[in-house]
Amino acid sequence: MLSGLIWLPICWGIGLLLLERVRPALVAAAGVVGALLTFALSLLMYIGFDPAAGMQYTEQYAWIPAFAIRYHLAVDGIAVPLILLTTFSTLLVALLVPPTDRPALHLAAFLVLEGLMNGVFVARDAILFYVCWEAMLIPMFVIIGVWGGPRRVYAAIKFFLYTFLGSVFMLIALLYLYHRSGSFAIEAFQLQPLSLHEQTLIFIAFLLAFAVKIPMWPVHTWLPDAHVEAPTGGSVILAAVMLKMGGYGFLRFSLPITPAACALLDGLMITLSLVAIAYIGMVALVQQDMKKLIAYSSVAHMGFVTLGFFLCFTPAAMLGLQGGMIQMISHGFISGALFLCIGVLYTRMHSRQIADYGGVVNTMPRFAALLMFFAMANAGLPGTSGFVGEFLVILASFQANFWIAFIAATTLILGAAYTLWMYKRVIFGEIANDQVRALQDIDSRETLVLGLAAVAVLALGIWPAPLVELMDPTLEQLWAHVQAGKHG
Amino acid sequence: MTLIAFYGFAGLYLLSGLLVVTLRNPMHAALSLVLAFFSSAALWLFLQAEFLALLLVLIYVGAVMVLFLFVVLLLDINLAVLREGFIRWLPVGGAVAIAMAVGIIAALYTELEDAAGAVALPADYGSAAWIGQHLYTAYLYPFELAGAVLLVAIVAAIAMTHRGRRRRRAQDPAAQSRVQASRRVRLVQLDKDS
Amino acid sequence: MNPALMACLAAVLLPLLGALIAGLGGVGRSTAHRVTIACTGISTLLSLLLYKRIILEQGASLNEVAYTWLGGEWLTLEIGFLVDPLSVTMMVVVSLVSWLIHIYTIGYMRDDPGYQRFFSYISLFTFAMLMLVTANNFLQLFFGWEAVGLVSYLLIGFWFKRESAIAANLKAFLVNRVGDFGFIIGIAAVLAFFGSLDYDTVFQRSDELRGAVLVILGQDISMATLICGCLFVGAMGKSAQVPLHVWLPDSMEGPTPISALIHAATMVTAGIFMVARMSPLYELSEVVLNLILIIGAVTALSMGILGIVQHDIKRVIAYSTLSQLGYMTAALGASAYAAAMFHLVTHAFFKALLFLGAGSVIIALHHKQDLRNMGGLYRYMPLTWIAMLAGSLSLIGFPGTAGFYSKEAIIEAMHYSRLPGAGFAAFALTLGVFFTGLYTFRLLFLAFHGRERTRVDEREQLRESPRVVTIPLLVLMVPSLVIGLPLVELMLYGGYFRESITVLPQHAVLATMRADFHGVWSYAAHALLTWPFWLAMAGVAVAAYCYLLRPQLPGRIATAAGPWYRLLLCKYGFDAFYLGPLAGGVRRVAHRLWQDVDSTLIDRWMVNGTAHSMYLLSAVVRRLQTGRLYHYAFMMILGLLLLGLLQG
Amino acid sequence: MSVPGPLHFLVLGALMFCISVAGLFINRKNMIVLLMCIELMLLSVNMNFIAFAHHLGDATGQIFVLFILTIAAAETAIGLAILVVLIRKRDTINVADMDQLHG
Repeated sequence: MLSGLIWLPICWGIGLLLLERVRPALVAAAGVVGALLTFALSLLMYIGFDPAAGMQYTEQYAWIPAFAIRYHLAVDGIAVPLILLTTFSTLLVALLVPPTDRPALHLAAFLVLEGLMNGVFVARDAILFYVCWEAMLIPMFVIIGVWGGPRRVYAAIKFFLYTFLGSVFMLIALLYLYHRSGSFAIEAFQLQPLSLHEQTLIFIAFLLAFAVKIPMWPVHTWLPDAHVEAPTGGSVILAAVMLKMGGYGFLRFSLPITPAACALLDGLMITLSLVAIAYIGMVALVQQDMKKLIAYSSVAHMGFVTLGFFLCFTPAAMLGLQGGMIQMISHGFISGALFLCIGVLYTRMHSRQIADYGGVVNTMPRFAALLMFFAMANAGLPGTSGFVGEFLVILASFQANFWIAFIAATTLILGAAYTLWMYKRVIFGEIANDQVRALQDIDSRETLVLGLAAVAVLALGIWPAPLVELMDPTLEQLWAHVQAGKHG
Repeated sequence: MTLIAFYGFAGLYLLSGLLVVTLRNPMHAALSLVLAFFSSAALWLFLQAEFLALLLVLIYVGAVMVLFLFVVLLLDINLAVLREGFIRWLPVGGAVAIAMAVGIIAALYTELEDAAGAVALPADYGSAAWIGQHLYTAYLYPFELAGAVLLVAIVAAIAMTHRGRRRRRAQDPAAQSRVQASRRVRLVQLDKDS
Repeated sequence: MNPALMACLAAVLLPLLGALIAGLGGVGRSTAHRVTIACTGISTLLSLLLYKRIILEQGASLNEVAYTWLGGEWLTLEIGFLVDPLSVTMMVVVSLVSWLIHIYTIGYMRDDPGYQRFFSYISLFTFAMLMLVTANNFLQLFFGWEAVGLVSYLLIGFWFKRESAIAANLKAFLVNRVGDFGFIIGIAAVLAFFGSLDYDTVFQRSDELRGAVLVILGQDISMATLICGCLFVGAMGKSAQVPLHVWLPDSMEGPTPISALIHAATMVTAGIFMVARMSPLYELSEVVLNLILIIGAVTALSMGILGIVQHDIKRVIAYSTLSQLGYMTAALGASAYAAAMFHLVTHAFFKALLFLGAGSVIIALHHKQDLRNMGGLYRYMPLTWIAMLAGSLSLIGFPGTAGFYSKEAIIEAMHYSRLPGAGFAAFALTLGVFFTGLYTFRLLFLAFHGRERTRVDEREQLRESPRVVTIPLLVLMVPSLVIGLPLVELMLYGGYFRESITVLPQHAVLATMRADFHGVWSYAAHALLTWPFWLAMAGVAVAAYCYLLRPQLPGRIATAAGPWYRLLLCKYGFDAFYLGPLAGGVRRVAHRLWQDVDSTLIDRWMVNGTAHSMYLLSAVVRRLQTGRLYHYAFMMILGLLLLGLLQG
Repeated sequence: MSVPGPLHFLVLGALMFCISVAGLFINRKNMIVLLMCIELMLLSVNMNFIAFAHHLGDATGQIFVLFILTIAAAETAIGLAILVVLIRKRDTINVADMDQLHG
C-alpha cells in the first residue's frame, strides 16, 4: 500500500511522458486521473488506519545489506494527515489547466514530486528518508526553473542550494547515528542513548536542515523568491506540502532522537518562532507583490508550528503538539488555496503587483467571495481551520510564559492587517483600470478547485475532532518518549 | 689509508655533483655527471657492493650517460639563453637545499649515533652470485616487472620520437591552430590609379 | 434532545439557513427577503417561547452540549448552548430587533443591486449574535465574537465602491481584532488557571481565583485582575469604549439598517453582555471593576460632548450610542449588572428606533445625511417625527419612558457604589445627561423644526416613507416608551437574572436601592425633584434656544470657542493619532525591517554574500596554478621540509 | 681495513640529494640539466640504500638499488624522448616557456 503511494505517481508521471508522444491530447486528463488514483489510495489508507495501533502498513525489504540499509516503510498518526494533504494538494494542482509549453513534463514533474514527498513521510529508514528528501528537490527545481517567472533560474538555484546545504549537515548526523546505533532504522536512532553533548550537535545538524525547510526566521529568504518565480502549481505544492517537511522532520527526528538537546535549546527555538511570527508579520504588511506577501505570511504561520512543537517541555505540551500539527495541515490548505487564487489573477492579468489591481469585485464577484473566505481563514477567523492551530498554540504558550502568548497573539492583529489590507486594495473599490474591467469571473474548473479547498478549510475549522483523534495516540507516545528521554 | 681514499672519492663525488648543477654548458654538466657516477661506484666498492658498482659503471654510465651526451649533441641549444636566470634564483634554491641538508644530517646524527657495530658479512657479500641467488628466488616477480618496465620505456621512447616516413600527410592541428595572421596574409597598399 | 434544546438550536440555526439560501441560493429579490424574514420571525417566536418558559414560568435554565469540537483527554472543547435568564433576554432582544430591521430593509434597500447579499448578511449576523449569546463555553463565545466582527466588516463595507466605506470596514475589523487580542489572552489565562473553558466549571471554581497570583516581569499580578482585565480589553474593542471607540462613528458608512441593528442594538452590546455573563469573575477583582467604572464614565461624558458638534444625522446618533454604552459600562463597573442589562434592553429599542427614524429621513431626502440642509420636516413626515420624538424622550430619560427607568437606575447606582471611582462616575454621568438632552433635541430641532433648509426642488417630493418603513417605526415606538414599566421592578429588584448573575454582598448596589423603590409611578414622580431630570430639561431648553430662537448663535459660539471647538471637531485627536503615528509608524518600521534587515542584511549580505565570497576565493586559488614545473617542485620540497620539521 | 661507518655515506647521500634539489630550482632554463639533477637524486638515494645494506648485512638494499637503476634508466629514456619531441615542436627547451597548463 505504502509502496503504491510512492511508486504509483512516479510511474504514472513517467507514463505521461511516454503518452505525450502517442496522444498528447490525453495528457491533461491522464494527469488528473493519476492524481485522483493516488488520492483514492491515500483515502483507502486513511480509512484502514487505526490511530491507536502505532506503526501500520509496514513493508520491509533489504536494500543495501552491507550497511544494514533497509527499504522500510510504515506510517503512523503524524504521517497519515500529511500524506492526505500531499495527495489532496497534488490533485488540486493536477486539476488546474497545465501550461501550454510541455504540459506533460509539467504534470509528470508534479506526480514524481508527489511520489517522493509521500516517500519522505512513509520512510522509516534514515537513508530512504534522506534519498527522498534530496530527490524531492529535483522536480521542484525543474518546475521553478522551467515554468517560472523572469528571475526563475536565480530563484531555483537559490532554493536548491539553500535546502541542499542544510540537508548535508543532516546527512552527517544520520551517519554519526548509524555509527553509534549500527543500523539506519529510525527506531534504533530514537532508542539510542546519547550524551547531552552528542545530542546538542545532532540537534543543531538536524536544525539546519529543517530550519531551512520550514523556513525559520534567519534562513527564510529563499521562500519569497521561490514563490514569486514559481508557477501557480509549483507555489501551491511548495506552500502546501514542502514547508511541512521541516515540521515533520522535527517531530520525527529532532524531538525523539535528541530530547535533552531540545529541552536545552527550546528557549532559542521559541524565540526564533516568535521572531518569525511578529517580525515577519510586519514585513508581510508592506509587500507590494501579492505572492511575496503570502510567502511571508506562510513563514509567520509556520512560526506557530515550531512554537507549538517546542512548547513540549512546558506544562501544556500536548496542546502545543496538537496545535502545531493542526496548524501545519490547515496552513497547507489555506496558503495552497491563496496561491491558487493569485494564480487565477495571474493567468488573467499576468501581474502580481497589488498596485495593478483594484475593484476586482465588480467584475469577478464569485472569485471575490472565495478569496474573502480564504483571506479570513488566513487571518485566523474562528470557524475556519486557520483559527484552530493558532488558538491551541496560544493557549499552550500562555501556560509556558505570559509574554510568549502575548507576542504570539499579535498574529491576530498583524495577520488580519496584511491580509485584509491586501484584500481591500485588490478587491474592493472602483475598477482601477480597463484590464480589471476586462476580467471574467472564474470558470467551472477553477471554482471546483477553489471550492474543494474551501470545503476542506471549513470542515477542519468547524469540526477538527477527527483529525485530532487521528494524531492523538501518536503524539501522546511521542510526548511520553520525549519526557522519558530527558533523563536518558 | 682507506679513509684518505674515501674522503678523496667523497670530495670528488660532491664536487662533480656541484659542477653538474652549476656548469653553463650542458655538455660539461653531462661529463661531470659521469664523473659523479664513477666516484659513487668507487664509494660503493668501499661498501662491498662490487656487482652494483660495476653494474653502475658499465651499464648505467655506458648506456644512459651516452644517451644523454647524444641528445645534448643532437640538439643545438644556444647557451646564452640557458643561464639567464641563474643568479636571481640561487639564494632561494641554495637556502632551501642547505636547510634540508641541515635537517637531514641533524636527524641522522640524533638517530644513528647509537647504531650497533657493523654486522658480520658473508664472504660472497655483494658479489654477482650472491645477488643473483637472492634475485632469482625471493625477488623474481619484481625482477620480471622491472623487465616489463624497461620494455615499455623502449616502446614509448621509439613511438614518440620516431617520425616515420617523410611522406605522411597527417596534419598537425596544434601547429595549425597556432598560426598567426601575419604569416599567412600580407596587406599591400595599392595606389589609387592602378 | 429535549424540546428546549431543539427550540434553542432551531432559533440559532434558522437565521444561518436563511442567510445561506439568500446568499448562495441565487434566489430572486422577493424570495430572498421572504425566506430571511420567515427564518428570523420563527427564531423570534422560539426566543419568545423560551423567554416565557424560563422567565415567566421560572423554568430551569438549559445547558446542553451539541458536539465535541476537539477531543483528547488533555482538553475537551465542545460546542454547547446555555439558555438562562441573561441569554434568553438577549436572544429576544436580538431576534426581535433583527426581525423588525429585516422588514424595514425591504423599504430601505429597495433599489440596491446587492439586495439578496444584504439580506443574507443581516441574517448571518443574527446567527452569529445568537451563537455568541447562547454560548456555554469561551470557545464558542470567541467564535461568535469574531463571526460578529466579520459580518460587521462585510456590512460596513457593503457599498464596496465607496472608498470611505472600505476604509471604515478595515478600520472596524482591525480595531475589533485589537480587542480580540486581549480577549484571546484572557481566554488563555482562564484555560491556564481552570484547565477548562466551560462556563460551569469556571464559575463554580471561580472563588479559587481569590489568592491566585501570576508573576509577570517581576511583579505578581492577581490572576483575577489579569483574566478580567484581558477580557475587558476584548469588551472595549467590541463595545467601543474610549481608547478603541474610533471605529463606531466611521461604521456609519454602512447602510442605516445595519447601523441600527449592529452598531446600536446588538453587536456593540456584546461586550456589555460578556462582562455581565462573567460577573462571577469580575466580582473578584476590585481593580478591574474600578477601571471599568472610570472608562465607562469617561466614554459617556466625552462622547456625549462630541455629539453636539456633528453635522451628519447618523454620526450624532452614533456618538449618542457611544455615550449610552459608556453608561452601561459604568453600571457594570458599579456591579449593577442588572441595571446595565436593563439599560441595554431599553437602549436597543429606542436607539434602533432613532436610527430607523433617521433612515426614513435619509430615504426621503434621497440619501442626504447633513443636518445643515434639513429643517421643518415634521410637516412632511409626521409619523417619522413622532417616532423620533418618542425615541428622543426615551433617550434623554424623560420620566415614565423606558430610557428614564434604566438610566435613572444607573445614575443612582453610582451614588451607592463604594468604589474609589464612583464619585467621579456619578458626576460624569449626571453631567452627561445634560449633553444627552442637548444633542438629542439639537438633532430633532435641526431636522424637523426651524427654517426649511432643504433644496426648493426637493421640497415637493418630500413625502412620508412607505408603510414597510413606518410600521417597524411604530412597532418599535411601543417598547421604547413602555418596556420600562413592567421590567424595572422585575429586572432590577425581582431576582430576574437568578443565578446567571452573581454579585458579592459588599458590591450589592441594587439591593440597597431596593429599599427606596415604592412602585413605578412614585419613582417617576420622585425623579422630578432629582438633578438628572432638571439637567435633561436644561439641555432641551438650551437646544431649543440655540437652534430654534437664535439659529446663528451656535455659529458664533463655535468661532468664539476657537481651539476648544477644533479639539471637539477632530474627536480629541484619537483618529489622527491612530492613523498617523501608530499605523503609519508600524508601516515605516515594517518597511525598514523588510528593506534593511530582510532583503539587505540576510539576503544580500549573508546569502548572496557567501556565494560571492566563494567566487573571490576561487579567483585567488586560481593564481596558485602557475603552470611552471619548478614552482610545483619547489612546493613539494617545501611540503616535505615542513613535514620533517613537524615530525622533528 | 676499516670501512668508514654508514654515517659518512648517509651524509654524502644527503648532501648530494640537497645539491640536486638546489639544482632543480636554480636551473630555470634547461630541461636537460633538470633530468640530470633527477639522475643525481636517484644516485644519492642508491648511496643510502647500499650504506644501510652494508650496515645491516642484508641483500634487499642492494637488490632494491638494482631496481632503482632500471627505473632510472627507463625514466631517462622517456625523459629524453619527450625532450626530443619537445624541441622538435617548440624548438626551445626553456622550462619557463612551458607554462601552457596554468590556471
